[in-house]
Amino acid sequence: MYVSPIREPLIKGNKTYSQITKDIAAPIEGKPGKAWYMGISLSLSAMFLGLAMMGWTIWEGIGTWGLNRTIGWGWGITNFVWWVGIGHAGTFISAILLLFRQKWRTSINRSAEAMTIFAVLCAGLFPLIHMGRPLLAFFVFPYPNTRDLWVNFNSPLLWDVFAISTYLLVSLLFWYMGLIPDIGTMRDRVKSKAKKFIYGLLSFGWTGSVKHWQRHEKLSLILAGLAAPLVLSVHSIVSADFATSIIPGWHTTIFPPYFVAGAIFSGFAMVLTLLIVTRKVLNLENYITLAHIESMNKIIIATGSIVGIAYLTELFISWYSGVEYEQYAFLNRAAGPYWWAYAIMMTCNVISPQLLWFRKLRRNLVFTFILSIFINIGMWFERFVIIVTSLHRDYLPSSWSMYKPTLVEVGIFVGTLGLFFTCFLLFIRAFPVIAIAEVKTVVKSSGEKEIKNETL
Amino acid sequence: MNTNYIISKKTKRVFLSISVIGILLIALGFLFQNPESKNIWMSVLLNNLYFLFLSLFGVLFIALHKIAHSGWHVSLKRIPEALSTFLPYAAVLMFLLIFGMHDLYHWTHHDLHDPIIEGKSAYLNVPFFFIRMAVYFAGWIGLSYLLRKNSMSQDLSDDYKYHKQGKVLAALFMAFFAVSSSTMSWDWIMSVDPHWFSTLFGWYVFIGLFVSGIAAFILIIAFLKSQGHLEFVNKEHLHDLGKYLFGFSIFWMYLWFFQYMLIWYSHIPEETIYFAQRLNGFPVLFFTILVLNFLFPFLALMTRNAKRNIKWLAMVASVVLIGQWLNIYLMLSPGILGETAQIGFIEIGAACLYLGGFLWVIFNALSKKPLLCKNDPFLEESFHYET
Amino acid sequence: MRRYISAYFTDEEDLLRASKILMEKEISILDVLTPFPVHGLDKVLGLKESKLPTVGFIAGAIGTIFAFGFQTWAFVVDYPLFIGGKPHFAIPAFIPITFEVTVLFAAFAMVFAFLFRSKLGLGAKNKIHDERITDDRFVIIIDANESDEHFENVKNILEHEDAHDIQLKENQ
Amino acid sequence: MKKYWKSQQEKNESPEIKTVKHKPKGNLEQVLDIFEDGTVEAKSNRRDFLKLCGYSLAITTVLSSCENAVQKAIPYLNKPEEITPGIANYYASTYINGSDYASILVKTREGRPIKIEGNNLSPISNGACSARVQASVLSLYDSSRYQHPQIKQEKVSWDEFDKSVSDALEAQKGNQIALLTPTIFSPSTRKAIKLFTAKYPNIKWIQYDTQSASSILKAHKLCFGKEILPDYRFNKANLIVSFDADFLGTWINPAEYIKTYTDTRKLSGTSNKMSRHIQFESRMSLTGSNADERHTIKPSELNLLIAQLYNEILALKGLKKYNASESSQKIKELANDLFKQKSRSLVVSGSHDLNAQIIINAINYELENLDKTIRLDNPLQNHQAIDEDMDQLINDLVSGQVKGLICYHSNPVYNHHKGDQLKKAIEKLAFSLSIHEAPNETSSLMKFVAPDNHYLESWNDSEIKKNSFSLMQPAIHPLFDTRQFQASLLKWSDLETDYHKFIMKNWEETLFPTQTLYTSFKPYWEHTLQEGIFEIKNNSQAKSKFAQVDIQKAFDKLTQKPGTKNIELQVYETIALGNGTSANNPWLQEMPDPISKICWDNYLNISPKQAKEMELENGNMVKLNDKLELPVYILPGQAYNSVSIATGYGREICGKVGAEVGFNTSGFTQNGFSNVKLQKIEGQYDFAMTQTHHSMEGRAIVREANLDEYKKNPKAGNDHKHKYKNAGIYKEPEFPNHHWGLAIDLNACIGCGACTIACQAENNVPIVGKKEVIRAHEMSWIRIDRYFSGDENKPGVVFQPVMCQHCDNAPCENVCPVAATNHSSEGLNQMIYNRCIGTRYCGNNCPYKVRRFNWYDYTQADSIPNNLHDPAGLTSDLSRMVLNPDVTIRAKGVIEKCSMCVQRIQEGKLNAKLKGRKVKDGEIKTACQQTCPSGAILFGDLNDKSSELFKVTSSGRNYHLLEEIHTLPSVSYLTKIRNKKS
Repeated sequence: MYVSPIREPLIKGNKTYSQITKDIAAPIEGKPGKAWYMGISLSLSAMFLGLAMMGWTIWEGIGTWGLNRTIGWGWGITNFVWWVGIGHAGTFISAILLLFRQKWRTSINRSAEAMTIFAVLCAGLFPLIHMGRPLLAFFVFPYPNTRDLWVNFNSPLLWDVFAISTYLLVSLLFWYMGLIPDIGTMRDRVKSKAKKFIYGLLSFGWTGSVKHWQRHEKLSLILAGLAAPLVLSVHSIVSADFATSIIPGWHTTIFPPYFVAGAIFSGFAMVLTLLIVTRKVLNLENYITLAHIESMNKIIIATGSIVGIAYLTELFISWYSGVEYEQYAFLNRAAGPYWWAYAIMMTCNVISPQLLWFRKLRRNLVFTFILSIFINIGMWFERFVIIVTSLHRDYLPSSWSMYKPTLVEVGIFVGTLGLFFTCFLLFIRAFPVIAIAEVKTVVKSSGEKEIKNETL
Repeated sequence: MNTNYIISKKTKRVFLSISVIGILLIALGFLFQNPESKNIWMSVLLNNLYFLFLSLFGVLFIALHKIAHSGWHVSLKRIPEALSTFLPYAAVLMFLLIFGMHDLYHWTHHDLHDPIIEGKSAYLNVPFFFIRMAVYFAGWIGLSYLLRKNSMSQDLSDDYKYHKQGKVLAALFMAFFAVSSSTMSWDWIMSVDPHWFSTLFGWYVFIGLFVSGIAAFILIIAFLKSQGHLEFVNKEHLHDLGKYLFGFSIFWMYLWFFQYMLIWYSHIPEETIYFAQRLNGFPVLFFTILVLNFLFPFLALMTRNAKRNIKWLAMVASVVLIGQWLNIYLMLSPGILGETAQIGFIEIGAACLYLGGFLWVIFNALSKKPLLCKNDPFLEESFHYET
Repeated sequence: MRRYISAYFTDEEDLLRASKILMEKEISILDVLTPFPVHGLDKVLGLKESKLPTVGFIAGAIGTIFAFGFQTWAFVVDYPLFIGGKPHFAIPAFIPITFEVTVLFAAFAMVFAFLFRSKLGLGAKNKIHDERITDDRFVIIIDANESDEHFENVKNILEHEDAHDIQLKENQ
Repeated sequence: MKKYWKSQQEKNESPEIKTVKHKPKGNLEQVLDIFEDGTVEAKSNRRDFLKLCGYSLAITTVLSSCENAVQKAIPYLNKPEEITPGIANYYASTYINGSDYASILVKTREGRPIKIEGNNLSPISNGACSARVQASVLSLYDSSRYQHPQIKQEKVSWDEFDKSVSDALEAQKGNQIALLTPTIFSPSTRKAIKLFTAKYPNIKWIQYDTQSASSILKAHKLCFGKEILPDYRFNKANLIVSFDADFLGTWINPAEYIKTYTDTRKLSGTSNKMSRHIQFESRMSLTGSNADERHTIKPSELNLLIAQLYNEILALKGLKKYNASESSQKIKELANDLFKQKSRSLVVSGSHDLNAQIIINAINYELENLDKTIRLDNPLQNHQAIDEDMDQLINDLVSGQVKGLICYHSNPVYNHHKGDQLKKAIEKLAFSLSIHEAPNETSSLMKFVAPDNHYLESWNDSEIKKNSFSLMQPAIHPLFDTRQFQASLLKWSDLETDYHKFIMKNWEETLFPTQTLYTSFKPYWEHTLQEGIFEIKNNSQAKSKFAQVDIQKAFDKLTQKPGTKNIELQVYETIALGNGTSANNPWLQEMPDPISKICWDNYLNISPKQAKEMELENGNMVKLNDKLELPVYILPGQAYNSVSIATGYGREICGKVGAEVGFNTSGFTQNGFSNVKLQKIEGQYDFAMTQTHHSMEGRAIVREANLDEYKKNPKAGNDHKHKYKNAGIYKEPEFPNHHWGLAIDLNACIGCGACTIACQAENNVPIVGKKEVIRAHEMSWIRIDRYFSGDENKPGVVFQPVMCQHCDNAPCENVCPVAATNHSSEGLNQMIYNRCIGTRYCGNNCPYKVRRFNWYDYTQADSIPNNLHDPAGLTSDLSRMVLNPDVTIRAKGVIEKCSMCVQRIQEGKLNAKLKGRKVKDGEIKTACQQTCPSGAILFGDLNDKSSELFKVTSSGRNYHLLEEIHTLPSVSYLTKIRNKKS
């Protein structure tokens, strides 16, 4: 397959197939370092803190949170949307970039997909524990019961139930199907009998037969074709939680595509946060190269700009609408008591990513890392702004109120961060962080000469 | 490899006769339809927008693929470039609206006593309307000219600096277009119903623009291939264009659906009135548009082979083109003409007249340059394109 | 007892070439094992297009009908509730779930079809020919039951096409 | 719930039960009839089940709720004749608390009083109840009540107690003893007291009211020769001028005044007559907030204004003016207006200055209002205490002249400004006897404690107005070992009769002869007891004469007192707590003040201007007179350089609910005002405010117009800015049978808050406590929004009761994932508690924010143990007796909201069904409507074209809250019309 000479090589260091296997398998085969132990103990403690807080919430009631009669959703749903958003990068990379034949995805798709699954897991916790009666959460499933009641198929929250669980399951399938050949590789590499047995079991008996590969490729492609609209639908449906309502600042038609763009934006930021560290710690710089970072940064600037345009569109149309409630909602966002949240959101999501127009910064690891964290913060605040500032002052001023989170809510959020990083740290010890087989297919797709000094 | 295209006399005759038929139909319309000036202006605006969109798609397509480092499209880029040459004509036609503002835009009326429209007057006023129009066209025409010039310069030199410059221009266009595509749709389409608003509207119009552009692109390729040109365009290219048509038809439906569903769901009168008018006044058209723009292309292009068959693809593209024309019609006419409007001789005639002229301009532009560019660093990739 | 030849390659280009020639000589290839999907190999070996998309389509269509039908039945026929003044047959509200269920059905059906057809799955006991296959070895497996002459013939072709190693193996 | 399913199945299985279908049924069976009802949807039991769920309120009791297993169920072995399980009995009775009075019906279920309703037959309270009356039923079940007689805090039996008291009284025979009571307007009680003091002539009876009207009493004595409180007839007045009389709130007899006042201000049908009301006051009172014109003045400026007004009226009549400074244009204008409305105007004053009241009398006299808007022949009998009597008593106690004190139902140690002196004096007394329901600051000092019954356990009678009698009868046997005051008196007087018979005898002797309808006493008595009231017809047309008083002297005294530059303090009573007697009642504690919207607290009201000067913000602490540290509340409309504070808070000896809530105002007189020093100190205080934003932000939430505009166009102020026709994508829902709705007349609503407590009592709404209210976790199903408009120093005030609007396009219903809230076929938005999983999505999507979430386990209905949040102890077995068994209590984590009293609707429908007819208009009343003293709330069937509701909602004044978002509420509002001078 011909590759234009001006393209940067996808994999650096003239790796042979064997070297690739060895490099990527190394983190699993070696003993974990101090950093890993520190990381896992930190994230485990955070996770247990979160679990304790969740237990307290369920025991005592949602009264332990800072919500009130006016503001029914706060940190909980903010975190939910934030995590779901982060969970969009993986499938976007695997599905949409696969369809658009962006080969650079092969180095990052595995970890991004894993991240997706962990993020969706964290996200899924929130709708559950934010319920007043989480023990009855099974009511949301349309199962036959003695009273012949069905659920409300008109409710966006119910759509969420279907969307999030479908998304989780399909992402899991997609991820695991991709993992099978690599688990086969691990099975064939590990020495200990126990490990060999486990990897053998998990590899589903993978042999590398051409027929398997043929079907596997087809499966990946069609799953990608299904996952692409799925990604769109999931965050669109999450956005419908707000957009179907009648609350000014929630009810706006641009939400579905804008949420999707925002989700991909935040997802890529989280992928960058993780991979910039991972590539360094696991010595994978030749696989996750600056070119990868740059490509991701380009997606960040694109999605960031879409989000920015959506913010401005909302602002403009709220004025243009001539509806006093709309106008007030947006005025209140920008200049009301929560102006600082709006300012953080604007700075982190719209203004700071514009720096990525400079190629130097796009390829600067430190800058990218800091920016990615900024974006994670900014996107969290976007959801906070949408949820809290819209609710706290809606139609009747008599009910206007303020929201202040409690330590319990913060603890639960920290807990999900702990869960997320625990999962990720275990993942990098158990499975190849990079799709070995896929990387091998692109190792030769490297250009011969690189064009230097690009300014864009 | 002969990459030069000359418009055959037959083709020219076809274009001319399309226009003539258009004129005849308009004449018939004047005889039987008793058109008001509103009807005429409505047709002008509708076709202005429709062909402007096709032309804008040309620039957009190139800019988008340039910044995405796409290789496969390079061998095809002359066609979108040709599409973009219609922009100056579109600009002239749009400025004709100066004479039709009163008929088209309710908000230009003076004696409304409507507090909501008065509240919008800082944005919706005639001078600012045309200032914005001038800015949009200046940006689009200027950047599309520079992009075409850049492409020509690349043909003459194998210096990569043109490639890099092209990317800068493409990025500039994308940034400009990202904003102007939304604002133009508010200005020219949404303000036809001056009370109504929808934040998604700009993106919805944009996606319609993209789908109709792809369809036009496919049709031109099909025509040129039928004339024996573009032998370097293989099934993989077609497959990708087919996927575009397929994918963006779905995406169009996605945006249509969410805009409709969210308004349907909240059921706030100031929003639902938009769809209530369209559903009550044009029930058939309302659903036809969904069939032509989504259901048909979705089913017709589902299989791999369908996307690789040029004739089938061209047929689907024609349907989508009609669907998108109707889509713009339905966005405009209830606001301008009310719920009793109908598609008659005038509307079809005007479309034919425009179509003839548009094709003339496009194919003229195609014939002026070789159909295949040179020296693009990705050109070779485009030739070796396979899955 | 079955004998077969395992030809090892270290480069996919050699493998492709060798396979092509073997196919041309109508030597039956039992299987080709590779560490990653080799582009064009399926065409060389004349494998038929996979039917997975069809499975996906059918399952998806079932999902669509099931989901839409179920929601309609539950809300219109079985238990019509007055909710928010909306019509019982609230089509736009049924779309999201219909879509999700469609995707879910299609994805699961395809994955199960893939595993079933490929005889893969938890506890599947497929023979691992060589542990290096999942690393950097490309292996062609050729039936060697016929005769020694056949074996020699094949061996010659393979060696000519830069096979790294050729082994004659027996199946228990 | 489970239980009923079981019986449903049993029912299906046993056909013989069907044969007894037409026998009279209990509530429970009637409800179950929903399953049997074959008319409309006989096939679909599930739908009916859901209906039932929606009406689940109507079936599940606390004891059989899903969450708590039934522990014990003891059936009646012999069913009492009058009690049918599931059916409420109503007993006519009378509420008396100090000078508060209401003629009531006590709703009892299975022998427990659970709700107070107004008695429609009473011309005084007119079927209405104030918040205090509504809440009084909860005080019955107050565990902090005295539960047995005590001597020196030791429990004794009544026999021992009576003996000790008799001994002690005998021993004190030579010493002067005082019997201190509030105003007693019960004729039989007065008689009992007379008998008692006859036996012990050394006992002197003194009446003491915290809210004294003694200046009015004395002024009338001087002017008319009778020491009376006249009968103010607000309904006869076209122009009402009030000088600091909070007659809608706490002044003399507000329950009656609200009714008569709003009668002249409601605009119904063709009538567009409306009285005009002008208020002069320093604190924004409830009355002031309803005035058409309100003038803020310092308390000390009041006198001069009254004098000037008098002068101007004299001038208009061509009489000689007295010597006073030149009156302002406003006063002149007012005098003019009053003069124009001669004999149809009414001037009242809450002043405690005798001279001011004399001049007020003179004004009314000059305006020829006597015998028109003020009648002297039917004087009120409450608030009869004379301040000087109490002052004298305290002096005598302090000086040791009085050696014993019997204190009944008053708490002067707490609420008299000389309480400290009194406390010391009581501690030294040889004999002290307290007759109180619950411990308080006074009773706890006393040696003997003779616990009094709650009024719902007592017999009594009353004569609130001359010739207007009513009877009090017990609705429950005394819960504790208590005895009512009157019975104790009889006992100590050695009369071997119980008080019930005593009353009967008294009536037989005095009242029975005044009527002619009944010839024998027994039917007369039974009839009166059933109706609760008895009136002596009085057709006298006495012409009142104005005695010669020294007006000159009074006038001079008024004008001579110069206005001061000092900060003046007024102590007032709140609508909820009054003088603090009911401080232990959590319903009243959690009822937000109508104006400040603060509950669980009192605070120092200061004017916005003063706050700016002193750089004070809401909740900043100040020091008052170097003594009392308390937070300030910036009250729009408080006069500059004046402050005010509510009494009734800061109780020290009280049940656990009321103790240490707010600040004790002891030392500051309630009668009049005092000069104070104010100093800002460090500290910030959190108020439990149920509304923190006070402006409507220009939104058309409360629509108002002035009367002259309204006369021109009934739609004035109610013009729909943009109404879209045929805008819907789908059809509006239709309701074939009933379509229940409410209309709320904003012109009638005065914001008193009685409806909120009625709702609380009817619907078992939990109490969450101060901390939770601060966190905006209050649970009230109906709230009264109060908005200020205009200049904050002279604000306009509007009130708007907001409950669930029962939208036909309800945004809340759409979004519930489990369909726990949906619409009934009668247009009700129903909430199914046991289906609710608590996502709070409905609450978010409710534009009216009327949905309430159970943040904690407030009711002990949660299945997780040890997580109860019950600051008021309302889950104790005793307190739970007040719960309405027709309404489910809600578990932690579910949403609740106004059900439009679906249990009452069901009851009304079932009653109609038993009688084989349709529901009559006006037959069903919601709890809020029933209690509303101004009749601002109207329930009815929107489908019934002949209903009152249909008429009202078809008027030009009708509008829906936030109608632009097309939620199609079933609740509508009528525009507020003010009668400002144009």
